[in-house]
Amino acid sequence: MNQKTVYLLKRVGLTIFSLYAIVTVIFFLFRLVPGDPTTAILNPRMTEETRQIILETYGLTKPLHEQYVIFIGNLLTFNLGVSYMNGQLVSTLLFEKTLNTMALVMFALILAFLLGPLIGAYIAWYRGSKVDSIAIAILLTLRGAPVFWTGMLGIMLFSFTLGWLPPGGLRSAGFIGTQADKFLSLDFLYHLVLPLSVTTAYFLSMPAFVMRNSMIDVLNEEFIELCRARGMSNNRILYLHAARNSLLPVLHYSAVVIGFGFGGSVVIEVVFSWPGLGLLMFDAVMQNDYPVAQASFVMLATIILALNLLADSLSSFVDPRAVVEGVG
Amino acid sequence: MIPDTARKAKETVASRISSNQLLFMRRTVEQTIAIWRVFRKDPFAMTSILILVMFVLIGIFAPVITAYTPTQTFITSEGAEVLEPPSLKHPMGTNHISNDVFTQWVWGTRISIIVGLVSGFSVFVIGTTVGLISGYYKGNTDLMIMRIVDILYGIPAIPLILVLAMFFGNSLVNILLAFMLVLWRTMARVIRSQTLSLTERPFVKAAKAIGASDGRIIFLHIAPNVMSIALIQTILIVSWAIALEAAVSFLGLGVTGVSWGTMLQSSFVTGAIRTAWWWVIPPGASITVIVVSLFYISRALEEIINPEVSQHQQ
Amino acid sequence: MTLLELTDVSISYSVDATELHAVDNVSFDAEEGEIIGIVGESGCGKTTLAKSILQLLPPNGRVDQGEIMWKGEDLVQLSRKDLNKSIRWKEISWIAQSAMNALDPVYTIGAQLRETLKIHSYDEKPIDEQVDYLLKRVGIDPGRKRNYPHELSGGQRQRVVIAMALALDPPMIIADEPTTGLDVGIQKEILDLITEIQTNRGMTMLLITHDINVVAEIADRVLVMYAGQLIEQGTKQEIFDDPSHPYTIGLQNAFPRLGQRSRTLVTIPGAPPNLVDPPSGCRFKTRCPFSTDECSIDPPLETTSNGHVAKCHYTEKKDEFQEMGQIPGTWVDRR
Amino acid sequence: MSSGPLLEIRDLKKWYPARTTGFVEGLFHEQKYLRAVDGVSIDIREGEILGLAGQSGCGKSTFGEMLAMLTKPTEGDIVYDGQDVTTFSKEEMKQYKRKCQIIFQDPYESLNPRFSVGRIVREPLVIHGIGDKEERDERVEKALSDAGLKPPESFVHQLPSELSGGQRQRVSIARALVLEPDFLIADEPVSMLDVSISTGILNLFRTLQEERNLTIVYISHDLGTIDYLTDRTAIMYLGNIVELGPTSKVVDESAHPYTDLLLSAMPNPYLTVEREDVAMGDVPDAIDLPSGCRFRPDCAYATEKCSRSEPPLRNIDAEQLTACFYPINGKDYPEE
Repeated sequence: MNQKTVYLLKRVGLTIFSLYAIVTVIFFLFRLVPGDPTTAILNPRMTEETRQIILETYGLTKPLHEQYVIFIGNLLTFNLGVSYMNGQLVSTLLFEKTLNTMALVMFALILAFLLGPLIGAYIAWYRGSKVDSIAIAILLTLRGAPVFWTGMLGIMLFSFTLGWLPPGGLRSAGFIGTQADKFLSLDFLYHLVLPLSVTTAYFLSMPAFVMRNSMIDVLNEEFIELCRARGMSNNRILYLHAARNSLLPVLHYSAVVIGFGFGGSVVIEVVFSWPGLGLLMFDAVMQNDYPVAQASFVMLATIILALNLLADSLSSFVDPRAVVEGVG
Repeated sequence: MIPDTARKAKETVASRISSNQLLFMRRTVEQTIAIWRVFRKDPFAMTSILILVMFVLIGIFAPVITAYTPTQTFITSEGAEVLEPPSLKHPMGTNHISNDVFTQWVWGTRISIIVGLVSGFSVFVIGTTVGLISGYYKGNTDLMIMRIVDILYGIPAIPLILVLAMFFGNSLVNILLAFMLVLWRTMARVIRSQTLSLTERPFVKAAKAIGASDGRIIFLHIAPNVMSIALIQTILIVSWAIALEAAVSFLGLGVTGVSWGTMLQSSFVTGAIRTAWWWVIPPGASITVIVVSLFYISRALEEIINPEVSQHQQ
Repeated sequence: MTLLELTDVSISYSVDATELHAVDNVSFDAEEGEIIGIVGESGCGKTTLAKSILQLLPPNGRVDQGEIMWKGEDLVQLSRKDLNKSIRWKEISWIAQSAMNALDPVYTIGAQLRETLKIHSYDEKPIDEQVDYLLKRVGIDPGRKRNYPHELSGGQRQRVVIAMALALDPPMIIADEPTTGLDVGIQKEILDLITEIQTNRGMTMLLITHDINVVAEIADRVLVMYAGQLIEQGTKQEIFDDPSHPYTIGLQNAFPRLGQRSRTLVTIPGAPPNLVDPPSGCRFKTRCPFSTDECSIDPPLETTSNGHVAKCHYTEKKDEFQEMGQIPGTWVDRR
Repeated sequence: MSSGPLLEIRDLKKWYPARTTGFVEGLFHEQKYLRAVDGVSIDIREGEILGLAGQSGCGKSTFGEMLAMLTKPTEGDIVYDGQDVTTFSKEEMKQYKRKCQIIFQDPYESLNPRFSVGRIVREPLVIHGIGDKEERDERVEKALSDAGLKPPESFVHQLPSELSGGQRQRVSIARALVLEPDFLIADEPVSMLDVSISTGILNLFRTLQEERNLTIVYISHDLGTIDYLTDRTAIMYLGNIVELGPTSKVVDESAHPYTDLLLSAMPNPYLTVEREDVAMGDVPDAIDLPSGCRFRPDCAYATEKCSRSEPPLRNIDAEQLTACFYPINGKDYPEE
């Protein structure tokens, strides 16, 4: 087993451990709430029939450790119980909403991690010039403005005043189509434009800044001088050498951006009434629908950890030294 | 030693001590001038400081600035002055229940500043201590702390606050606790990596070789060299805390009472954003301006610590 | 045939508002097949001078005056495009100092060698064949071309840098402190490799170093630099056996010599002058034990014997200086 | 002080667990070790300057750090004043650290950038609670002038960033002298300085030894400075001493083939002893060591006997020791 696979195995192990820890925290959080735990679970407005399902699936009367084993068992078999709100199975609800969130936030993250470094590399080369200071001002403002506020401004401008785009939602009312159509139809894109551009603009500045700063460090390195001595053009140095070396810090920093991205999906989806995990969790919390809130939280955490793992494994390909630094 | 030479020796040593304080003052003056020169050279940083000072003043003198109270309603003979555009009487117009938007905006400043400063300070204390300890005492403590930080990185900020608010209610204390729990992870990681590199430096080894205790080494040798990085990170944490508070109160789980976030929330929920631009723009704009100003100040401080090669390549 | 000819070259860096005059009108030329050693302590401007030849100065550095003629063409006036196309690496190549990060860490050493050949559209041989030849030439097993720089030892990395410098078989190589920071065993290997390559390819070489022993071992002609000025120039034999400038004398008596334990080493008191506003006259006068009032006039470059030149008013008293220079007492700080 | 040697070091070892590729592998293969220092025994005499020479990776710095108890030895004992330092309690260790001081290689990194020079040199006194404020200031100024920083009061209030490399190294020396130690470990103190400044530091070591009878362990890869400064020299290779004796003998009549190789590798225009030109590579890593003599793979004189057993460090005349069956300087005690 060469070093790279070992490094990746360790990272996978760590991710699973982190997820397990989060799940355990959630378990205790939901059980050790002040007051009698059962009342917290059994919401008074509930129909008798859902109450039975809950009592049976969670085995709430059993001692804590047995509940824990059942809880973990349920999680592993995707038996996430039933939503108080509409009695639907949480797992089906979860799957559908996750797809919607991925369509928006994942797409925005990919765009941000493509555009961001390009912009960062460009302004790094022209640091200290006017281009640099203007670009920084714009990026900082995009990062500083709360994403839901920019969303609101976007809706005010493009939907209400100009009328070009819908104020929210995933597709127009009465749209019929197969599962795949949902994401490929023109109507979906029509709805996606505004939320996607706002979200991408919000994520864009983090990779851009990290790229700019690490580019500036790299451009002071010895081997860049040797590249110039070898007669390389500025562009070749900038993109093939400096940018390539700067990707590692950008990937390392991605863990923060991914965390922000999916954390922020709640507000983004509320503003654009985008039926994703964020909105689902928001509604669940509003109506004390614990199974749904708990499941969507764990789902969000899983996505974030999985993406962090992906970024980590990518970094070992982008930069051979990443493996040597080992874990942690 | 003949008595008078001893006295003379003592006297010169004593005079030199007073010059010690003189020297210390000279050096601190020199340092402030150096910082001032960097700030003066950077117009963005200068305006940012002015903006922040302005907001703090607004926060403190809120009752003096506005005659009205945030929740005061204005009902005249023809009915409540609802959703009125900016006028002399209401510089920022009124909202859906005829509160004066300007007053709400002024009072909202307080919440943001309090949340920002309190979270910033507490995360500074927790994050720096944890970072110092886990960076210095490598081995198991470090491994454990870093695993906890990895786990925290897996937990998204806003959903966690939602869950905490769901259980423990959304009092100011709960919100601040939730912020601290979520924000200290970046500070800890930054300080830890800085501490790791410092402990390898020979001047720390030298201190150990002389027989200095761990505590002395951490707080006298490593901490001062970490403070500048910690300050920059704290400024970023303050800006994140302000943005986070706005987001949480936008979701309706924010602090009771009026804050910029709640203003945006009610303007959104009542669908007033169709028309009432004067109600939507000020709170969002002020959050943006504060966060951007904090960014510029942290960039200027970073320039002092490791000046970028600012000339651009030919 | 003179390949390189520098006349009155002055270079300065602009740092914040101040001007640092790193090099002050230096002139020298390099004949074909010669190894020229440029020796001097840190901050004397030797690396700056070398970098100006290939116009590798950082953005805040520039050549204020003087010409750098390469085969009759002034490199200072050349545009960056022409420099890249015809001079850099084709005519003059460079061996970097710190072997640690002279190579790009994210590309294999094979890829970096191929890139060097490709940029100058090398076509004498298939590129891969030339890469293998170059690696064998510097004693590295071609099988390692898929390794990354961090997988090689310091010595091996330095050999790859030398292989890269040889890639286009340029008439001149500038080696900037090629052995500094390397372990003593590897230093010897690298020096042997450089001399062996130089002898059988007849290459001209500029060797920049602070270690006079290295220069003494392999250089033909020696240039001694101090505080941005060229203060002595001559053949190796003249410089080591018959130095005339007090600084060169002091430098030689400061270097330990294996086996000569009884000779107490000399310390040159004081420190090199600040180059933001360099002192008038001889820049060594405050530290020189033989300085007189006349030294406050800028000494000309006086020739003592054919080609052996020193920037000192009293070159004729060099024997006396050499005698007194060995006694540490003469160098005691007279402040 | 007792008439015997200042420090007796017996079979000192420092083994670092070699980086096995993974936790899983660690279980199956037995744990491999990087043997940085592998059984070094030497007596350090009071008032002498002992040179410790060798290529990078031979363990000389690790040995120095173990003397200063910065690194805990894996095995072996360091006897100082009749007691084994490795068994010291926290309090006893603190007293030992008063007597033993260490200086490091990098002048820019061995001083806390935020402390003024005065505070740096005063710190050892504060840590060990010596004297009151007056007495401390006096001792600081005395230490600074002893280290060649005259007039001391002009340096006390400066920051390290305001000093040159040579001056900073002198501040480190002053910090080491202020506690009036019995012995000083100098780990490559001049290798980062310009030559004309480093001779000043070397001459300072010589005066300190003459005036204060200070014992100095001088660690360096540069045999030129070793030859100039030290009374006795130990040549280290792969964690072991391969030759030990008066510096003049070790340099002029080297007994071990590795010493001769090391000396011939030095660029040296003033050749006093004709040396045969031999190629020399990196030091192999000290994990998978060859059987018998460690230098065997690179030794021109190796015989079959060299691969069977490891030659012990033994006397080949009254003062000179070597770890080689066939000393190349012709001297040899009959097999005792």
